[in-house]
Amino acid sequence: MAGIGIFVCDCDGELSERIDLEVLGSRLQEHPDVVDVIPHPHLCSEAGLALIEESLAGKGLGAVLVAACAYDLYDVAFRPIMEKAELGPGQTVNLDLRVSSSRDENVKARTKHSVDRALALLDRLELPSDKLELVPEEADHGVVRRALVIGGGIGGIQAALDIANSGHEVVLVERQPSIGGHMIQLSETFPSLDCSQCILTPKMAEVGRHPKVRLLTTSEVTGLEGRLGRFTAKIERKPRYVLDSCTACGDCVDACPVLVCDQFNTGLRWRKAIFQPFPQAVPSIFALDDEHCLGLFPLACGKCEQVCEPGSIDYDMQPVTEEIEVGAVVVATGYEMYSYGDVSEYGYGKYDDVINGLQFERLLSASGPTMGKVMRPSDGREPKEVVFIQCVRSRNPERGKPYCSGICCMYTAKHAMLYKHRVPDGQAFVFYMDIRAGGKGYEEFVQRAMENDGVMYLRGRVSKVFEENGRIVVWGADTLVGKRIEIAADLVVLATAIVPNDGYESVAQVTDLAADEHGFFTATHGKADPVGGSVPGIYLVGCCQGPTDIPETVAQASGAAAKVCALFAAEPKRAVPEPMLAEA
Amino acid sequence: MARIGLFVCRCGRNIAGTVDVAEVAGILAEHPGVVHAEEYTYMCSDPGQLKVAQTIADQHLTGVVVAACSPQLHERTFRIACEKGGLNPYMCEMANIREHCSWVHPEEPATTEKAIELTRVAVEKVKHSRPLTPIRIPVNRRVLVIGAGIAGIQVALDAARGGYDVVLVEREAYVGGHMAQLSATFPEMERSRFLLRPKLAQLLSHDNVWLLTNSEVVELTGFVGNFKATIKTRPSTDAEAGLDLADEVFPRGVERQRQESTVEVEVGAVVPAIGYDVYPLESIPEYGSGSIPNVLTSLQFEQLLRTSEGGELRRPSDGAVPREVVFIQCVRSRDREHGMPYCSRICCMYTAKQAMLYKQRVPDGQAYVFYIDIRAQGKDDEEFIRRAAEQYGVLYLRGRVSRIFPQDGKVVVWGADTLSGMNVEIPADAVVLALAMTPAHGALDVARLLGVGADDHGFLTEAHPKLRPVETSTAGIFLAGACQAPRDIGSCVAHASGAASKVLELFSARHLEREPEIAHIDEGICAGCFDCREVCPSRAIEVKEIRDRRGELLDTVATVNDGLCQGCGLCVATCRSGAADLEGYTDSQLFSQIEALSSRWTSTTSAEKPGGGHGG
Amino acid sequence: MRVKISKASLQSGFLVDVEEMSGEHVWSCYQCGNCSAGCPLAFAMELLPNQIIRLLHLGQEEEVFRANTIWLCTSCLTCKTRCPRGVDLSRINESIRHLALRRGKAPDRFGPDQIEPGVAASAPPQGLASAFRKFGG
Amino acid sequence: MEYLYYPGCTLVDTARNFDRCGRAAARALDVELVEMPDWTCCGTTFPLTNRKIVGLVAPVRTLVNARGEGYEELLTLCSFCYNVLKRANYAVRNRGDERMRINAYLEDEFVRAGQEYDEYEGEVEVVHLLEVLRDTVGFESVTAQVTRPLTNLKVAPYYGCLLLRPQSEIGLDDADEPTVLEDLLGALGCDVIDFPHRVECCGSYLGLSSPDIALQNSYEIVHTASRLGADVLAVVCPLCAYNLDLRQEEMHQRFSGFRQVPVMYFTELLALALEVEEEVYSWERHAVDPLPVLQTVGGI
Repeated sequence: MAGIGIFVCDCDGELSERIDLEVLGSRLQEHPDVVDVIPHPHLCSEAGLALIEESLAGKGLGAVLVAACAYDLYDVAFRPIMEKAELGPGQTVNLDLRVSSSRDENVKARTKHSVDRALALLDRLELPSDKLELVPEEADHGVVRRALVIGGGIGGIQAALDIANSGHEVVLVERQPSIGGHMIQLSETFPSLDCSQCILTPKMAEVGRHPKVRLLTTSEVTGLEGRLGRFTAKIERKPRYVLDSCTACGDCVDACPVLVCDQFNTGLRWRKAIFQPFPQAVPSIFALDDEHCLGLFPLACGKCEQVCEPGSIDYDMQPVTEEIEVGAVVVATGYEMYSYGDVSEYGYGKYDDVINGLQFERLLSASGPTMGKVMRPSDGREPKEVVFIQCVRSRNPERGKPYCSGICCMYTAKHAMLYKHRVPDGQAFVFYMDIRAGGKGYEEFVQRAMENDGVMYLRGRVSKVFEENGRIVVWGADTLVGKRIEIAADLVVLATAIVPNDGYESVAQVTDLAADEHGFFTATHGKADPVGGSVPGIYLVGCCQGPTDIPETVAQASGAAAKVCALFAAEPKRAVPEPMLAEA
Repeated sequence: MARIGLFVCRCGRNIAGTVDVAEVAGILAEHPGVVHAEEYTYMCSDPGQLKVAQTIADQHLTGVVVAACSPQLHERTFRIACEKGGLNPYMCEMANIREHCSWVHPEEPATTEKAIELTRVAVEKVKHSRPLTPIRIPVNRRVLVIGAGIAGIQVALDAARGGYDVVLVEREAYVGGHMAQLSATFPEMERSRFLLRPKLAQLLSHDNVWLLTNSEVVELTGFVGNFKATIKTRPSTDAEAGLDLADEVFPRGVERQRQESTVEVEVGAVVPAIGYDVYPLESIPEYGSGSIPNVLTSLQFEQLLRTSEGGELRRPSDGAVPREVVFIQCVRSRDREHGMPYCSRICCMYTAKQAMLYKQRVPDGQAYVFYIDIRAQGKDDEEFIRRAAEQYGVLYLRGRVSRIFPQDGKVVVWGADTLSGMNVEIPADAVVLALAMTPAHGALDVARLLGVGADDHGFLTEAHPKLRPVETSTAGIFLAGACQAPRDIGSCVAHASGAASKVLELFSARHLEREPEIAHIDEGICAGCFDCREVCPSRAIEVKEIRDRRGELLDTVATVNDGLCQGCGLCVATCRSGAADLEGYTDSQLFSQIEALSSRWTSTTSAEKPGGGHGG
Repeated sequence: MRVKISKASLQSGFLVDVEEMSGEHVWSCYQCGNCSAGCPLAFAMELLPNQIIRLLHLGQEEEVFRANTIWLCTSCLTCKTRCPRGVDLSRINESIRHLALRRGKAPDRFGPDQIEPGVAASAPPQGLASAFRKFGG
Repeated sequence: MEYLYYPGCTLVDTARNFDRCGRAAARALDVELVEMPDWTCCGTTFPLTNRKIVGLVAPVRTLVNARGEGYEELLTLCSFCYNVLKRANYAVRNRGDERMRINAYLEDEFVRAGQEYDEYEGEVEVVHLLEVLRDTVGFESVTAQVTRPLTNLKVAPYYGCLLLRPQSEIGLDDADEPTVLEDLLGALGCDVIDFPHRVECCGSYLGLSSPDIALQNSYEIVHTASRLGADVLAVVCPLCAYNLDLRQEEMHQRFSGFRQVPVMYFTELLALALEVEEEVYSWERHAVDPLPVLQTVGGI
């Protein structure tokens, strides 16, 4: 039986500086399917290419792994040779050694990382026994021109729209009953202070009615087999218990007797067990929360069904798993706010008036639980002194996350500013370590908060927060004057760390995507290929690969769409260019 | 004679709960021109849509009004239904009696009255509607990319991989832009040129890419899908041949023009990726205006790092190894008084990288960094900075530097450490300045040439900072890279792919279909004053010469370019002779609506009560 | 007053000694000030805890010795508990105390002779013993 | 249940009430505390520099002797002893270099004294009475055995520093949000106050070397408890008790509007709730007499 051949490139000494290629070779040689490991100083040179061609013919290799330096050079240099030897995409795979090692500090760690990645890739190769079944379908260079987008936040929406507008089919999968993600929860966005809902809902509506987009809400991807150009995705559609005929009239909500903590409003409000997360939800079909609904035991309740005029409620709905073929996958699973345990020294979870940034967004939002009026959760009073604490569990390897959460400096400045707009006689304080305002117009925005809105910035961390006489006392420091600071505040807002959405684990498992120790997916290369995932044909967008603000997420989404569309490019490249050029 | 069908939606109880839907249908049934009026629970449902199509056929309707929710939700739905029934879709109007009425008013007779008014106004409008057809514009599926730095290369690459022709124009003799001059990238610490090389190799292997170095775009005319660019190429000198990174990766070498030439290229989209420059050191007197030896710009230091790879780093003035190097960040950034008010974003990270690479070259050296805030918000950036401080012993000092001057063969730096509250003096062997990133020289000329916006500094402006970051307000022109704002390589690449995605989207069909709701100028009425041309923000007004059969010029009038007009209506408001009109919102449509409203007010209420108070 | 700093002042033996004795990495500190914010004795300190580390960074040995800060640290570990960088400032302070004692930079030694007899009778032995140890090295 | 008990210097001196109430209450709960014979000083403070290895010898010697008594656990009450013994044990268990050096030192000492010595690897577990009550006896069982619930007595629980920190080495409870004392006091029927300053430092030994400074720390703690309406401040450590109780007269003189609050060891409250015999209490040791409030509010 033909086995796997591995070609290892040294990129003219560049790679052996970083990785122990001998160890890599000998470790891979141990793999049962590997028949040969062939090193070469410069595989993409003519001599190197000739060596590959010879080996493919001479050794009768059934599958090939090329471990080299270049992330997309593979396409140009190596694929033609592979195709010539009748090795399809399922039988060849490229490992970018520079990428697989770029995050590690020393040679040993880099080598180990590279070996692990290579072994994972070897498992994806299909040896010749499978090959026969695959070949006949390889019409149209074997690419299924349909994309799967996982996650319906701004990143997923934008990627879906761009791909669909280029004429390709998209399946957009979202766990929640509506698309919109975290962005739809936000009040206004920095630095332009646009209303978040106002700018997002048109995009949501567009994706919802796009003829090329199939929107699957309350659904999850539970399996993904195959490879670049031809994946088979298993999608579990969880029962919504409400049929598409729902007209969102809301009669059921009035009838429902069950009150549930409203997650969309970050726990600051109640909702019913049958609900629409927010009025502009897409699809605008209600959903039934099966954890809390009484009607699933029909004897207990059934009130919503009784009042539903179109008869849209079906308590007997069952989960359905669908298999869909796609050619590429875009992962846009987003983020959560840090909530592992309590942030005990700040009394988060203990005091009602210590909230996180997302909760404050809901307090500011015109459609939020207070209609945009700033009130503190404990007693509804308007807070006159508000302390914002940044870097809560960010930049904190000891008690939280070592990384910077990227967006908090800006949203905190925005929070403080909006708070001052709502409560002109109030005072906002911000504890920070470094103000990270690196985007377009960001620096000016923070300056505005300080100068025009009189937000007091204090450079230092906060050690402790506690309640005394109905006020929230904050013990911090101003390292610039070298003094300790005590503020008796009415409300404290914590910019807690951004962590991957809790669905990342199942997505990682299903897709085989590499993730860092925090659960953020790693791009093949932060600089050269920022949207490429570690598995060919899977692309990464937004916060699933690290804290990212909205414009960057949108740009990445479009970037990922470009990769997908290039893959789906309908017309094969023309051999001869036909430039319409004329000497003037 | 108009035969209008009216369909009133109950929307479950959403409308019917506050508005007497039967009365709306009943009263409007009597309205002149209305031949059919009915109410239904959910007009948007399949049976509802079928009713519309069926009634059009049965009753030979000439217009349809659906009184339901916001047109944003379902206008498209009902227009498609009309088309199915054989009616021109633009003969359908919606009256928004939900968001504008039932949802915002209590259940009372006045609410129903308002619904009736809104519906009546829509009926009057439809009476004056004209059938319209969507505009089809041919798309030339070739893209012009201006600038062959990393962003331009990425756009070109993605577009070429999408199967389209690319014209890549570079002003300099070399490709690769600033990235080709850098030592290594943060936080990966990989040689910059090694990252650039495979991209370039791949790009040049595409047959549908045409690279023009030493070239500039000198004129651009036309509109989305149909631009015409004039490109001027300088002759290249012998000195330039063989030095380019492109020559390194492309065995055949890059073809170079030996004489000056000008070509015209027709393209469907344009992507400026013209990059950045740095603030001139000559304009910084307190740091010596470039006259102090061993005060280097960060780009000069990159050069030193790149050329000293594998060996010791020596300063250019006397070849000595600098034992103490001071890096100063935010030089003319975040400085609205003397320089640029914005943050240059990438300096924190590249300074840390430079300090680390310096320590690798000179292990017993000491690096100092003056900063205000350490901005390390990218992936792995925070950890990278901590490595610089902890493993490489780089001393970070929070404060600005007030003055640099030469003394006893040293460069003396006077700065502050605001954390200890002390003033600090460092006699250094070299000083590296992280100068503010500015728009590339000539950026404003490019902005003018392309008709895209630029901010006060000359950075090109996007259509929307949040949700349309790679588009401009001009259709068919997209932005990539640092010409929009200071930006690191990873972000440039992502944005470049984003811009490419917009190009691929535009090129996905041979024709671009646009809504026909744009301006139209009646050539018979136009007086040729061209005031409209002055106000048009989309450059859509063109000059048309009307000639007789013999070719004699009869008249010069304004005409609207269908491809460019965005339908804003400014020309209509400006036109003194009434020649301009906006399809779908014609004067006759609007006036008939106003008349419908005002007639109601003059007939039912006293004259002194103006029309705004009740009906809205 | 402008403090002249150079490689020599930064790579002082003092900093090396402190790091070696305490086993703590002084460069881990990024000056967030959490230690100062929570320090229960900071109100009486001439330099805040984070400033001690800052002066160590800058090699300002004399400034560190001159301040009463290290002598007021009770090793209560509030700072260590909340430090995001895992720096144990109590170890750094104790190391500096030892160096000060060894180099004769310590203020008057606190010993049994300084205790009033009435206090000595009522004070818990553990308190006396610990005070003598902290001040006596 | 039987535990080897290490009282330490202060509990046989100024904090005798802490010790006696603890022993008696434990006995009432069927926990026998067997005093370690010939115990020596715990070392008082844990050495915080790498060069002071000698400071570890005293606590490790104590642990070695405890092992010699044939016990697997050594129980303490004083926070200082608990902290030093537990951290020294942690060092022996986790830091090979220090383990080697201490053992070499002790081996020499034992051999000279003509005794056998086996290398100590941290076999003995250092436990606090609070841990035993929580994990072994169980607070539910404590409640069941309470015969005189301290209902209506508003108690501010105060932990101080050494009982909880450093959390990674001590691990008795969360260093910022501990509950063990609250839970115990709750089990006794007390009305437990949410006391924000329960983990602040009382001033520690500065109460002796810099009494003026430490007084401010102690004052802030007592004054806050007082403002929150505490009848009693419950403590775990004799030095805390000294700073917080014995110096209230000075607080009274220095700060206007100060209201005194009795300070009691948790063992005293435990003994009261279990109605342990009279002779273990020595109320005269308190500077602020707790009896009036115990009688009026606690019904004792």
